[in-house]
Amino acid sequence: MKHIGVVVFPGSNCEYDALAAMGVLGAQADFIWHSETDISGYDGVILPGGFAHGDYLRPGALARFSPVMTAVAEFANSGGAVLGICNGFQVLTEAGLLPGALQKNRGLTFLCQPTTLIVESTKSVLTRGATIGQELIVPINHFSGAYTCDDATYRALEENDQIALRYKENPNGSRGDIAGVANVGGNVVGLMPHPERAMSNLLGGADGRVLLEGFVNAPVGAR
Amino acid sequence: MNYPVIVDVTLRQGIADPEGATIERALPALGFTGVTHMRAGKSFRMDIEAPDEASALEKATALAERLLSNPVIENATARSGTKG
Amino acid sequence: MNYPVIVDVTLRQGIADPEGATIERALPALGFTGVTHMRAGKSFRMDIEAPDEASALEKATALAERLLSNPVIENATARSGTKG
Amino acid sequence: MSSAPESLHRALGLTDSELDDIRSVLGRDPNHLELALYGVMWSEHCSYKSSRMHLRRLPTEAPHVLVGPGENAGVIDAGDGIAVAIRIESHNHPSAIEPYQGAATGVGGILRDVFTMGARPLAVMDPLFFGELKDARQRWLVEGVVSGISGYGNSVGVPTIGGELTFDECYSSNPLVNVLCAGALPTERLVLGVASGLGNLAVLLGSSTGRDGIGGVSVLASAGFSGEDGAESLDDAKRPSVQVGDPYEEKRLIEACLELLDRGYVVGIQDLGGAGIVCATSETAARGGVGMDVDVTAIPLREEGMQPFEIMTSESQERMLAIITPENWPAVEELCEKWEVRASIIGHVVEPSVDQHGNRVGMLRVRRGFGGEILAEVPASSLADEAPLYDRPRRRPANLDAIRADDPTHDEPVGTPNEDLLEMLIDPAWVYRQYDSQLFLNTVVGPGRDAALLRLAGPGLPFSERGIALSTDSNPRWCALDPRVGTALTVAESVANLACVGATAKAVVNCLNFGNPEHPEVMWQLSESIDGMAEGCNALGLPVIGGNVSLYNESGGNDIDPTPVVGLLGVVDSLIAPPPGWAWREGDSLVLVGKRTASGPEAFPLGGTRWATNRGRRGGMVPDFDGSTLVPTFEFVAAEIAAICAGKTSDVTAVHDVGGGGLAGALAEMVSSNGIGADVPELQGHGELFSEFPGRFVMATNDLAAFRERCAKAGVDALDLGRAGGSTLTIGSSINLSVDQIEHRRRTALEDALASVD
Ligand SMILES: Nc1ncnc2c1ncn2[C@@H]1O[C@H](COP(=O)(O)OP(=O)(O)O)[C@@H](O)[C@H]1O
Ligand SMILES: [Mg+2]
Repeated sequence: MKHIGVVVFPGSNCEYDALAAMGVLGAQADFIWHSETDISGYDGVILPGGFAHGDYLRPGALARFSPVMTAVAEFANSGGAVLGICNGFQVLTEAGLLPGALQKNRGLTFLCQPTTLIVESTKSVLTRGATIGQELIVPINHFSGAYTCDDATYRALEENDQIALRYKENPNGSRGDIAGVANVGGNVVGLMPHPERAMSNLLGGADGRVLLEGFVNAPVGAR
Repeated sequence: MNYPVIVDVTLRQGIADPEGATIERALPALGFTGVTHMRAGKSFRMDIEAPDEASALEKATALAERLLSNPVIENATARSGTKG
Repeated sequence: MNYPVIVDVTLRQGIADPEGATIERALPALGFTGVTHMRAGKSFRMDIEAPDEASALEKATALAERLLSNPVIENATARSGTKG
Repeated sequence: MSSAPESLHRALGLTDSELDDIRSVLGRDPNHLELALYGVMWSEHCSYKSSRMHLRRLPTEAPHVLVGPGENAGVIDAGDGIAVAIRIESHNHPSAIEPYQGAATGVGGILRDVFTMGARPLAVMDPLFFGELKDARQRWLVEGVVSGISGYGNSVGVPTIGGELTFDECYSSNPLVNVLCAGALPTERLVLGVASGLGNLAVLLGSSTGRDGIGGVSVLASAGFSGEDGAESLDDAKRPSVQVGDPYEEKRLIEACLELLDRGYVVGIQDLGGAGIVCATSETAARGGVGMDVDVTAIPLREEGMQPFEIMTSESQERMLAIITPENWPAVEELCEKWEVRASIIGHVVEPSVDQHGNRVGMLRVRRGFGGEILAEVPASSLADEAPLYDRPRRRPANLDAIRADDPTHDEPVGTPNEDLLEMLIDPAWVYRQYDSQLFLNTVVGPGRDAALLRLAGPGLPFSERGIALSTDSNPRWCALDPRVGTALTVAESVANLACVGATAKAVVNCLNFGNPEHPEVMWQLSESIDGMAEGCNALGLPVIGGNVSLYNESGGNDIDPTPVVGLLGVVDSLIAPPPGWAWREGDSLVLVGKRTASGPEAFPLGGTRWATNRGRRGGMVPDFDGSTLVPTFEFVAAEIAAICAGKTSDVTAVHDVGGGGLAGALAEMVSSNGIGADVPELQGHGELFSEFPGRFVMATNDLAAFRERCAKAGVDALDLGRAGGSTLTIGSSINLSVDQIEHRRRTALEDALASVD
């Protein structure tokens, strides 16, 4: 059974949802409090959604200094599978584990709505079980979800096949309709939509399953 | 000594500023014309303990670059504030 | 003529500033000591078309008070910016 | 203790006779600090002095009620070892002044009321009332309030799953911002705000105390706006009352408090809301029949030079008071440290004193240092429970008969029904899109439908297959015409909404938003409305388990229309499949379920409807409230839908109750949700198209005969409404609109209005 750690910062709020999704997929999942410095023994790490440290200053700006982030960076650098969902994606960009930054939505309002995602690459630990061009309906829930980067970074993302998911209809002004990106190795991935909220037909759809299933079953990296 | 310092954080050139753009678009309807290039930014006021003003500013600059701004999209500068 | 103007918006005294307080609380853990009274604010940079600088600032002040701030909790002041 | 100057009490909002009452309670003159404590605690907002005697007429009991009115939140037993706590409150005046922070702190306050009971907050709802959007100030208010609720609610991590949005001239200077919160807890963990156990400690948790909101309850919430332009005329003196919310602090406070309760470290717990520390300490002491010594120097302050009266009455947000045993203090301190929540011992539970009649009286003593100088000493219960009760004069408005006689029911239609219908369609998606409505993976039906439906699940709760349903409702137009019947009908409307998601209604909370109680007409409206609520609740078998009264909603001497808001909580016993919703399928048969015509003199009354209001007609009669036809209809619909939620196969494919916009409005909303049109035979004129009386449902079925048979068996009327299909909505010769037209208008109406320029 895979063992997944869900990092909890003060202000995180989707940690229980991530835990529940892991449970549905048959993984064992535990919380990792942000002051932890040792995260050995996990097969994968999730940084869940929410408002770590209140999102004060900038989303993810204070969270990236939490003690656990040093361990997360080491885990990522040694090939461990790391997934940042929404606020977790913001933390990963602030920490420099993923390129770019997330700015306020174009419309300057929070958006909670379903979006249609298009799988752009299957190289990442998140999209490895999907097929290129596959459309998935997954909700977004964010205020600062407009992916931003400079031209050179954008070119590099395309050349290295790092763009994991794009929006079919851009809801927030994201550059290149980007919904999720991975690092060059594909083992660190962040996305603004919430796949853990799309796990059951009772709650409106189960398209997030193919993503999280891929993540849970990703081969354990060289650590 | 405590020195009052202000750190200004602005968006880097070329980075879209939806907030500034939205305000600028709304202005004519409210009777404000002739306002262009609106850019929204942030500022942080604080007191810094240091032996002299120059080292207070130096400390503020480090803080500005390491924490108060995200260099991927923002510039930050420190200046001395006024007591009060 | 177009004059560059900066409007600074700060929280009025006595109004709580959770953002500033949270940042201040986080600093020691990041190795920054001796920083107190952290207050977060906003700034807006713009170009204003006006016959002279004084009237540009006047226009900015009106804009600051009517649109860019809520006087119930915020103070807004306009100053002249530098071209660039 | 020096006594206070003669006129000080008036500045603190106390009348001369209230000062006399205080003198007789104390047997002496109060000092300045004591007077300030009475000033806030005896304010209308805290003491309900104008409404309390009327509220007693509400039914409050039912076997499943665990906690009724009088506590921070009402609580019901939802089954499976789970209790649900619910409360609603207003934050009207703060929101008029600073819409973002006013609304944000409203959310913060209502959450504290719920987790005070030991419940994890699981859902927020926000009934909102503004003036017409053609006024730029209203648009500023709407945007500020909605972003304040969004900013606080999303960040604190509680989904906002519904609410209301009403625009009417009468709210131009006095918007209403009500917030409801529901939460759940393992039944055995229920805690009450009681201080007991001599020697126990009162621990203040959360934010430091600043000068914010000093006198908020007496100045802002218990007085009207003086000027014509409402909040704009607010003088500077009232401004420091504005508080800034910190959802991050609140989030940590929630987690810390729930963990403290889980571990059993807490004897009693109480939130700090209006009137701050004085309210929390005096209420907990009064409930426990004990005394409390409070040390003003032990309270962490945010500002320098604060006076004891400022410290005691400050409404700084995000604070809680926990009563713990001294042995638990080290563990409490450690737990709070983990959550980065400040904890300070500010009070001691002490022996009650014995008064001159030999009665044991718990005294609230404010001291400088424990055992130090006594700054104030008053009976805790005199602050908390013994405010004067007022039977204020009531008078039926003199012009009411004339207004009722001016009935639009038989008005000749001016425009075409097509135009009339389009004009009244509005989808508040622009509002609820800004709220996280899905957190905790419970939301089966989110905002935008008849009622919200959630799985009854959450961190720390035992497993359950049940669901809870929530709805908030109001109808100020009806209540202006007849506050009694209007309020009863509002309760009915709420039950109808719950039936649409298969839920059985269990309990009501209410927020009574009214004008100035010193106006006899307003007191009459309030009293009538409470009678109507009692009548509606009795007929429908519902207990009222909590609420809030917001008075002085006036500006420049003009009162708002009476606006009782009903919050309704219901339960679905088995929730394993989603209810059908609005979306019928091609070829389905459509049926109007329930009594076709209204009870009362008019078959299709139009008084108080959107149709009439849109043409400036505000008079008329409201339909009668007839429980005997409503009850079987609601029960039938709820059972039909509950069966689907329980996973049974059914021929029912869609359901929606007839409410605002009438039958035509309901059909148009259903059409726009699925893109499939309908062909409905001729109805009885524009009256039947647009009349809004409750008790009717549009249901779609793919087996008409079977469905009709079940209706007949239940003794519920069923009228054939034609067939679903095609790309137009046709109703006889009166309505002919394309699905696209309807969908487009609904979707864009609000955004267009917000973007308009004057
Ligand atoms: N309209 C009402 N109907 C029933 N109960 C009410 C109503 N208004 C207030 N109450 C009850 O009175 C009690 C005191 O309310 P309130 O003073 O607003 O509480 P708090 O101190 O938490 O703000 C609450 O338990 C509330 O449920
Ligand atoms: Mg309370």
